Amino acid sequence: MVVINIPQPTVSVTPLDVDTRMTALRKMLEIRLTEEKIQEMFLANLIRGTTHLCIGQEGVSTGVASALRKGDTVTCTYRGHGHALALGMSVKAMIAEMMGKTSGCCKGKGGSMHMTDASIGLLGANAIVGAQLPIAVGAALTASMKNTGAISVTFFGDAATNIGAFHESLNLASVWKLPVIFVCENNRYGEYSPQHWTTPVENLSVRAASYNIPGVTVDGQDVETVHAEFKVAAERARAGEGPTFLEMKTYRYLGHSRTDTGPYRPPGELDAWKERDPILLLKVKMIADGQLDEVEFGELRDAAERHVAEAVEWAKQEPYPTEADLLTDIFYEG
Amino acid sequence: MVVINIPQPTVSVTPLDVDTRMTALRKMLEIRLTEEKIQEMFLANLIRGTTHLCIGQEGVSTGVASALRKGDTVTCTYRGHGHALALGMSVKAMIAEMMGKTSGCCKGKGGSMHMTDASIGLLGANAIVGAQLPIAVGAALTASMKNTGAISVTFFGDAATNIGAFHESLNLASVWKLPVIFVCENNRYGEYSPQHWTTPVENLSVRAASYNIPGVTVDGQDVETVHAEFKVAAERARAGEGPTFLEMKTYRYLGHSRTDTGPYRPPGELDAWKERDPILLLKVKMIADGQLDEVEFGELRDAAERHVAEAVEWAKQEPYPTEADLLTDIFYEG
Amino acid sequence: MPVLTYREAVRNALADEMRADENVVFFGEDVAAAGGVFKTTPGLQEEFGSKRVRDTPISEEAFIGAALGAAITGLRPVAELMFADFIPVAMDQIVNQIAKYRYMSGGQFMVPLTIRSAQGGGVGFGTQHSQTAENWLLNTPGLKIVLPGTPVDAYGLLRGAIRENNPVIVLEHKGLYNLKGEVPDDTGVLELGKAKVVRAGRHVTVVGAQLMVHRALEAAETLAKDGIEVEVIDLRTLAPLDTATVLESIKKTGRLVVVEEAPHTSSWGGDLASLAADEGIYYLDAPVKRVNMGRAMFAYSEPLETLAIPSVERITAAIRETAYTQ
Amino acid sequence: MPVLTYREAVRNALADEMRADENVVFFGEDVAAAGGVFKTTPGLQEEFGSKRVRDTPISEEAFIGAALGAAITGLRPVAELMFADFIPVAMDQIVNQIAKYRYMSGGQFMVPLTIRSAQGGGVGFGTQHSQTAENWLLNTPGLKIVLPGTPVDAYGLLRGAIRENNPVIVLEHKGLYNLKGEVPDDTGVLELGKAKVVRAGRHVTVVGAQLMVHRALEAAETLAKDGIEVEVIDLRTLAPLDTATVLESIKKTGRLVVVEEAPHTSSWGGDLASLAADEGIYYLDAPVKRVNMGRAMFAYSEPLETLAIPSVERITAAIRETAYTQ
Ligand SMILES: Cc1ncc(C[n+]2csc(CCOP(=O)(O)OP(=O)(O)O)c2C)c(N)n1
Ligand SMILES: Cc1ncc(C[n+]2csc(CCOP(=O)(O)OP(=O)(O)O)c2C)c(N)n1
Ligand SMILES: [Mg+2]
Ligand SMILES: [Mg+2]
Repeated sequence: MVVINIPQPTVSVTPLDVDTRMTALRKMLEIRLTEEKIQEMFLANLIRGTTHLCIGQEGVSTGVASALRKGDTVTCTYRGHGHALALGMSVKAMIAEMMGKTSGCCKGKGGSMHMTDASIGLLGANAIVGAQLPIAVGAALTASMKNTGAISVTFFGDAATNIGAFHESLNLASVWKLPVIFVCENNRYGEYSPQHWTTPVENLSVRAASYNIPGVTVDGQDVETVHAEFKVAAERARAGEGPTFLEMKTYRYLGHSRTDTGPYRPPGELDAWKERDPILLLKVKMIADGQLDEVEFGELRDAAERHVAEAVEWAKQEPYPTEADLLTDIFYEG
Repeated sequence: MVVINIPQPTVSVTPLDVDTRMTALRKMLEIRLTEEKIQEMFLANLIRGTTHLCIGQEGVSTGVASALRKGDTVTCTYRGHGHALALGMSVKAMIAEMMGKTSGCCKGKGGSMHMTDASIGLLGANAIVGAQLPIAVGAALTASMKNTGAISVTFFGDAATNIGAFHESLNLASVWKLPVIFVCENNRYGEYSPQHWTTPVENLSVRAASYNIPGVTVDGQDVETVHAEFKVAAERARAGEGPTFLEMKTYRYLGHSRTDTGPYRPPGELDAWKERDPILLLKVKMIADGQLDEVEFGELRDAAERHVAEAVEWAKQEPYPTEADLLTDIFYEG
Repeated sequence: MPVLTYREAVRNALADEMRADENVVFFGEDVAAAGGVFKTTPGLQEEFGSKRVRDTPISEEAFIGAALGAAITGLRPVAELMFADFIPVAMDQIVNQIAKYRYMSGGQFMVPLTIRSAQGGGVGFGTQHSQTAENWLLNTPGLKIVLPGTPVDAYGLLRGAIRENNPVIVLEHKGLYNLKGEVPDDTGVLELGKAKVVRAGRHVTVVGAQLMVHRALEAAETLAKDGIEVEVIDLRTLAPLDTATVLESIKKTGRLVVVEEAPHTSSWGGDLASLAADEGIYYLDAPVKRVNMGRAMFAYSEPLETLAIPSVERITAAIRETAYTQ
Repeated sequence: MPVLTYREAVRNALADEMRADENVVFFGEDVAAAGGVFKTTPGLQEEFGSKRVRDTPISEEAFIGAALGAAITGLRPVAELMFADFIPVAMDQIVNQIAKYRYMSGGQFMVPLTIRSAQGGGVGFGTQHSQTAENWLLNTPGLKIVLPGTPVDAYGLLRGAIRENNPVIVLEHKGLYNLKGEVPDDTGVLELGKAKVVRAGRHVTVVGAQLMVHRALEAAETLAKDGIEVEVIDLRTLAPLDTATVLESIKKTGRLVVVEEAPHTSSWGGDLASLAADEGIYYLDAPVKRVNMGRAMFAYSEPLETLAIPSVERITAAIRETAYTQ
């Protein structure tokens, strides 16, 4: 049997108010159902290339987004659909992007790995492991120089903590005391390699000590814990006290990408994690607190499903870019 | 007044036998006098480009070299003359190289920043900060795969611990449990920037924890301490227990390179360090132990001086490469 | 005659060299236990053990540099950079270290090292996972660069690369992994640096590599119906470039079209045009044409990606224009 | 007319842009307190404060990426990479991120970012500290690349670069920092992308940049004595390349020599030869010659470095040969 170590909160985790909980639940369902649909579309050849889904990890993006303010910025990875939706990207813009349509968030020029929407602070998902961290440091530099009070968040995986850009970014952010929160989504695998093959420490948060910044290991499956731990880091950052490294323990239910079926998982691991599903955990709390019942939950789920299905139907009708779009958006002309 | 914190040894430091001490003393004098001569030649335009001298840091290279065996390999930095001489490069080969002569250790194709001599295990000095670390990891991979019992040593500066290659190399060496000793010569400055401007931790050895390897801060001015601490790491490595990170606290007396006069030093700092000069410390011990007197020391110094002067005169007469050498040594033909 | 996919050819070449020389070691991200993301290396770890075939952490600068350190101390490493777009992540080790290591040491070291990577577009991987990489590297002396375009070349050239006592970058084309072709049983090590005339013709010389050669061959087929006899040259190795074979062909046809799956600027296509404009100039009967991506990027959206990469139609049109110029 | 060194021109341009726009920030290794290793930026931190002018840790990937993040969120960063040989260390950020960021987002961002760096050989810094860097970058769309060769261009083009709402790489030549030249008081922002005919002539067109232009001018002076009138073009910007000016000149002279301080392969020299072989072909009266480093590396030893980099003599000989070809 696989036993999951649940990190204990380092701050007091008070229940979020019912509206915030409901918003988080809806958001997580939207992410979940969008991702399921994307997988379906990918297998049906409606989406080309590759796609990296975040099913199982919705608690992290949703919990973090719930603690952000307007003006805050985010960079993330190719596994970025959850972050984009949590920040407020429309399912339509996302699906259209994935289909390479002009009405996609990046006019079809980004694709699954590059979800970007400046208007919601999403500065870009990145397909090069680690490359989004320096960019987030730069966004924090702007916030710091312009005294906007904004923070910069960057999401990355466990395996990304082995690349040079991770190290350099944490160091630079610390030296310049910039308002960046480094959020590691430790889903235990980098592609097909379990963490311990590539990374000689178990809790990645220990790496924060190299930069003299706080490092916290967080239960990434409990959206309220994520919210609470993140909030403390955000407040430090907004107060000019510099960066924090948060390691969110989480799990991806699907393969790394495309058709990976996850043969590398120990038996039982997936099931054990599913018992700590972020949607389930919040649902159970809300039911226990009398804020939700199974019927209502079913309705929320159905609504999300319809919403996603509508977006897909809409996106299918949208136009593709044409030759006129080939050389645009490379340089700003003016 | 500047107070220097002297790291306490973490292992018992027993006095080296008199022969080893004498060899170390001679070697340090050779390095010191060679470097002084190089500076002179540089200012007299006999050496072009730039040069980075290690005066004040001789204890580290000499102490490490005294614990190496044949077959061990070393990579180091542009500030590598001390390492080369400590490993046994001749002053002639070094000076000729610096003058761009064919009888230089690299046929004049390397220069001051690239001292290399495969025959003594010196795999190369490197002019790109951090680049020598991965190369040392590779040499350790060979040792490990071929079970040679050899170890791989790599020298780098304090400021180099902020670059990605440092992080990636320690991580990879740890995961593969390779026999590498990472020797950081913390001379308190990266070019003209004091450590605390660029690096948010004081003892760089704390960074070893990120890779789950031992990290030790060492008094780099006492050649016997360097020897003792290094030896423990070397034994671990030879026994297959993996890498160690040693931070040697040391100091460079001259500027970073060329004509830098070190305006960034706090007043008194240089003098305080000179009181802990590695040659002086060993000399004082040897005198106290009745192994040396001032006259003998003066003779050693003079001998080294003559040796260096002869090498320079010789090198001046050596020929330069010609057009026939332009395209050789790029590819191995055969 | 045995038919293999390009993917299988890569695997067999690596396996055969590992059998032939115990100093050959192979590592990269997810190449060992999982057999590579493009499934080019399944079963190697089983056969050669977890010391000779290793998975690495995501740290390209470190493991490419480690390949260099291993190469100069007695191993013959093959390192995989999953996508050629990651070459920039390890660029310092490749252009400043690997390419220069022998030279800077005055010839003290051999650097028998191979880096394999998957490049090229057309499969919808987007802007950061589709690029061709050769032009980042070709201006740096000290590297050999190989671009196999068929299974037999993938097999023979990879073996040749691994045997080389110099650094070789083998850029496989990810759009060709499923391509099938004959790999005769006696295919051994192919010599690097030799272009191949893959279709003989009298009227126009077309030069390319990998996917572009296949498209050029299609174009040639079409044009043959109109009586235009196209000579198609597959360069196969870009450094060193086999200019003799190209020049020979120019002398015969007097017309040159260079086709590249890359932007127009600062690429090997310019060097071939430059060859024609210098040594070839007295043979030229028409302007030298280049078909490439111009100023476009590899795009995600299918119509844009299709427009960006030279198509059979664009290649055909350029050859036709060149052929009819007086 | 005020005479400045190239080094002073760089400093003044940066200072003037920092005065003009408070969003301009500047950082790099030892650029602030120490004023840069080439002393190009002394006094800027004093004038603009330690927030706008910063020293960075040695972490090129991080601070170049940070420049990108800052550029897309409202600053106008200028980052210094001390030696252009370190571009490979930050290569991923430059070619995969900075060059593509606007494109991948479908045009959501402007990327008003300048990277300054010192390149070029001739001063004995050895193989890893002498390279010219443009050909690592030119095959990647999305970057503008500027190579000023005189004080007035160093001043005006750096100002132009900083004002650009696109990423610009300004490669200064470290062998030119002491060069003096007139920088008229009314020199303002120079437009990027314009080559300059720095000497008019009827017989042969010589194209180059930076140190090579100065050497070409010397060669032209010598050849003038023999009645050969050389037209010398300083490209100044390599991306976008001002092909119109070069073509115009080829039409006039019918002869082209391209001079580069770089190895022969996969460089912009090939693109100019290719321009001549395509659009210029009917005007050519002689083979297009290229003078460059061939297959040589930047060497440490003085005689080798001198042999590697095109000398006035080699340039003169190539022009003469071209001029006399019928
Ligand atoms: C520099 C670089 N190296 C390798 C890859 C290929 N790659 C994409 S995702 C991935 C694994 C990343 O794992 P992790 O950081 O844990 O994030 P996760 O995918 O689990 O969210 C790898 C190796 C890449 N995109 N970029
Ligand atoms: C990648 C890279 N960045 C910057 C430089 C320029 N540089 C050379 S030495 C140096 C300072 C290094 O300091 P440290 O690592 O402490 O070593 P030290 O010189 O003090 O021995 C710098 C910034 C370089 N050579 N390589
Ligand atoms: Mg992961
Ligand atoms: Mg230092």
